[in-house]
Amino acid sequence: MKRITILAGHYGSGKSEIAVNLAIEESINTLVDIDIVNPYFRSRALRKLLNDHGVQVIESTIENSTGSDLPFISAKGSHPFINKDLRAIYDLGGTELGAKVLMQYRDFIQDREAIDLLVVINVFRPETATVEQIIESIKKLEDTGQIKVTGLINNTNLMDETTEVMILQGEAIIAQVAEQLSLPIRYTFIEETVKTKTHFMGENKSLIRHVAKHWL
Amino acid sequence: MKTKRVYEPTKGLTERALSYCPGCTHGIIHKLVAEVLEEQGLLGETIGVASVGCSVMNYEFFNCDMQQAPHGRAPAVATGIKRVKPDKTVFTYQGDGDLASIGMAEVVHSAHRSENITVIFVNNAIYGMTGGQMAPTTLIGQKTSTSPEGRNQLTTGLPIRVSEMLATIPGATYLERVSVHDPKHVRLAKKAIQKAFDVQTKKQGFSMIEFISTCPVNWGMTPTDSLAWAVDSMIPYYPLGVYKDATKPGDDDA
Amino acid sequence: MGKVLMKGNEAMALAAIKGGCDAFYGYPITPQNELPEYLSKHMPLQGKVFVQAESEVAAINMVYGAAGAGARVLTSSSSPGIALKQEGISYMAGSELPGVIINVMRGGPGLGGIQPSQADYNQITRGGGNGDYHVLSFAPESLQETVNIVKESFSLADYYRNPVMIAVDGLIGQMMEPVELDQEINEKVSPEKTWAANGESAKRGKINKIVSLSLDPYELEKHNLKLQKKYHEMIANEQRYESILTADAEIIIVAYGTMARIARTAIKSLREEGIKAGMIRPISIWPFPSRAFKNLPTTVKTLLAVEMSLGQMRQDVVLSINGQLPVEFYGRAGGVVPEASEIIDKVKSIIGGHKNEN
Amino acid sequence: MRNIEEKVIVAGFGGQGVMLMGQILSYTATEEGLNTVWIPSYGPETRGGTANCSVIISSEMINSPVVPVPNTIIAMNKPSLEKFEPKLTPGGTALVNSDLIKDYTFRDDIIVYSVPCNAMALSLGNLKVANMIMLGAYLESTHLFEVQAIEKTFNKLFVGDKAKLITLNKNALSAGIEVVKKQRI
Repeated sequence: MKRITILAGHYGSGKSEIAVNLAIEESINTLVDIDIVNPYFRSRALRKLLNDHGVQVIESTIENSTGSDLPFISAKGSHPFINKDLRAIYDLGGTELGAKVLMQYRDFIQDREAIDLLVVINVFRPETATVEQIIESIKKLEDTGQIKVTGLINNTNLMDETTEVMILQGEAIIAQVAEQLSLPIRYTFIEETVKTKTHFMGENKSLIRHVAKHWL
Repeated sequence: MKTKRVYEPTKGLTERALSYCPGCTHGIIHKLVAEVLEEQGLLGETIGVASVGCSVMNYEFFNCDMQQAPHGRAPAVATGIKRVKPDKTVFTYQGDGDLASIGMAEVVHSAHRSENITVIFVNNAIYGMTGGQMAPTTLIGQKTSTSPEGRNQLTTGLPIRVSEMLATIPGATYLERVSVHDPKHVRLAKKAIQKAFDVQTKKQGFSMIEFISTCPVNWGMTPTDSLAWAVDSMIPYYPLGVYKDATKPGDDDA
Repeated sequence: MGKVLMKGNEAMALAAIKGGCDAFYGYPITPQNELPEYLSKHMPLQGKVFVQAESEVAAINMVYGAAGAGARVLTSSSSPGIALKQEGISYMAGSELPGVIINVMRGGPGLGGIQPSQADYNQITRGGGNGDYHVLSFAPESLQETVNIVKESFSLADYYRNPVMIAVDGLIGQMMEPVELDQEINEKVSPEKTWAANGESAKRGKINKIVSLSLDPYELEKHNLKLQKKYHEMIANEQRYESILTADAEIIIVAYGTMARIARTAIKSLREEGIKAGMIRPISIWPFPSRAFKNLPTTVKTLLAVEMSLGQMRQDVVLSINGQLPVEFYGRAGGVVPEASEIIDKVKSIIGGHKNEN
Repeated sequence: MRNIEEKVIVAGFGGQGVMLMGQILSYTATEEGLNTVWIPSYGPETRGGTANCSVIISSEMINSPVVPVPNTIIAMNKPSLEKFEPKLTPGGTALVNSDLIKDYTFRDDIIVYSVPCNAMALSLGNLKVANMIMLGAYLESTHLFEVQAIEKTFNKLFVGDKAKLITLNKNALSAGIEVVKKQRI
């Protein structure tokens, strides 16, 4: 995993869950929450869990305001771009609008090689159901954020109704996107309730729902 | 070695850290308003009215009595306060969504009644708090989360120039548009605030200072780029200057 | 001052002045216009504040502002205008500000009509604004009772730090009746408003803030529980009602405001015919006087809710009697005022029905 | 104390002073220590259309303020008579403005006094006092109050610039009383 991973994707694609899963599993020390699009289902609520795993959370500057839906961005959000000791995951807001937030950091981003921008895709989200839709949303994202996408994540799921066949359905579509844009599928996340021995494209990871446990 | 104190923070602000995003000019404007209140000796007898928007929590920041108003209603709340406390200083602090959209009626009628209050109006051409939607002040072609293809005047009209509009109202006493994009303009902005509170102290009626402000996060720009955009794109459409001055110069004892 | 003949709206206005009202903010709407008209003349004469706002929305927010600054404040309106004021009322309840709101009810929904109605019952007692809050509400039946309650309401609002609503129908607003304005009333003594954001922070040595925003859900829940405690105190102390001829009653009519007066006429006729009718007359509608329905005599076979609305208050009667007795209903809507004969006919049809059952 | 239970409806065009007639009755009742309620019709009706008010005067506490069945009606024009005559209690009294109500077949179970109050008012020099002539006629037909009681109310009501109207109104009152006296004979 690169030093900095930025997770993008449509809202409801599962970015925040994946951000938390990766942060815990991959010895990440900083999670930057800059989701101003849908601040309700964000990882901030999980601050304690993350802190227990040695992950510091950079979020709103309003102290002690859990449940706040004020989308302020912390000045600390730029630190991982500057401080090379930090291994960070950025949780962007949904759609291309989330990437707009990255623009304010443009002057701080020097080492592009250290940054992955991964797009999380769930083909059961109606706005990212087809190859064409996904490609268009990636182009918009790159345009708005002025940054190149470097990989894809297959997170196709219907929560606890997910089956192995569904994940393969998602893989078929996302693989076409990957081929057309010459991008790798970096991870496939498998809902923890799905029992399967199949190896899907990219690194396979079991998805433990931390965010949903708090919210749904 | 002896040290000499050359600067200290204004007493007009509390110790609370401001909640604004990096590069946002709310911080500068807060400081200017607070400094003027302190310098004019008004702090201990001022009631501020917070609005809804990014500055919704400014009752935590201003070091004076504060009341939090429903969305757009700050000038009405201020009217209510001022009428029963005519000798106190009353100001509202509102953004462009709050003042120029949902609260347009209240600001127009407060000016119309020449309500003796001061309105601090912060115009950054976008809804910041709710995530960058189009505001009535959003420029033509400006992309926002609800004008993804850029604001189109055919479907959404032209941006509203509030200072110019209020200048047509006889009751408005002092209206000035300022900017805080560089030190020189910050100094000029402070003078405007001084004038506005001065108008109120002399019971001369309604005063409003409009600030050209920025929103790096929702504009999708670095703080420096956003200041440049304010200068290059906003100020040409929203020219700086005094739009109304119905006070009589020299007649200080009035 | 002895008895004077006054129009309801004027009498309420004068009563507000006598109740210590410092400021009025309002917006014209029929059938309450005589109230602001009276105050526009008399408030300035007393060195007090009168402002005609640009809308009901602005008016209630002026009330919110002035109440926050520690003043005794009044606004008045009629049903559609009260609907517009709900946001501000919710803010007042949330930030615990006193204030008096007079609602001279007319027919609805929507723009409705301008004739007398009681169809705001749910809006008033269930709260039209957002959040868990209540407005202390009284629905007097005569001008004398109205005047006394308006005077008292300012001290009640201050005591509970909560909005108080006086709900009368258009008829009470428009009618003239002799009233005695200086009758003795029980005023609650409330502590000094040390919480007010009145621009005296220098003198006070601390900052006051009037705020209903609370982003921490646990803090906000705590605040809500504190409010609930206050509402329970109101439920314990402010249930007001009158029981009329209930001791031997076979049927008890439940009616408030003008409707109760009409029911009195009906009861008089029914009694002359040997039918034992009585009445429970709620004076407070929030809290609803559930206490009045405890330990009713065993002679009572039926309750009959009578309203100038279509069963809104009946729900509270049903809740109060908790299945112990059937609750019949008679009502007219849209501004139609029922005549006593209609109530008499309804009572006879119910009593007849019982006899058939027996 | 007298046992009084009077329910009267006063109706006419807007501008004929019907509201004032009712109010004077209520003011006088208040001064006499009686219970009273005055209710106007309000809203669009009062703006140029028909206007009416109902007055209850009672020695008992007044319950229902609504007057579905009046003892007396005062009709200043034909539409008002058509509207309220059917509601009048049997044996009740109708006072009608005969200048504006012609060719009308009255119920045979009521007492009718025809008062040419418009013409009479003009002969007194002011059409506006037609209502006070009617009020005089009402007083004579019901004997509810002494004339002096009504005149006391005039003195309270007509103050300042309006004080000069007192004599005219008193004259109108007397004229109305005379008309009914004559019809009684």
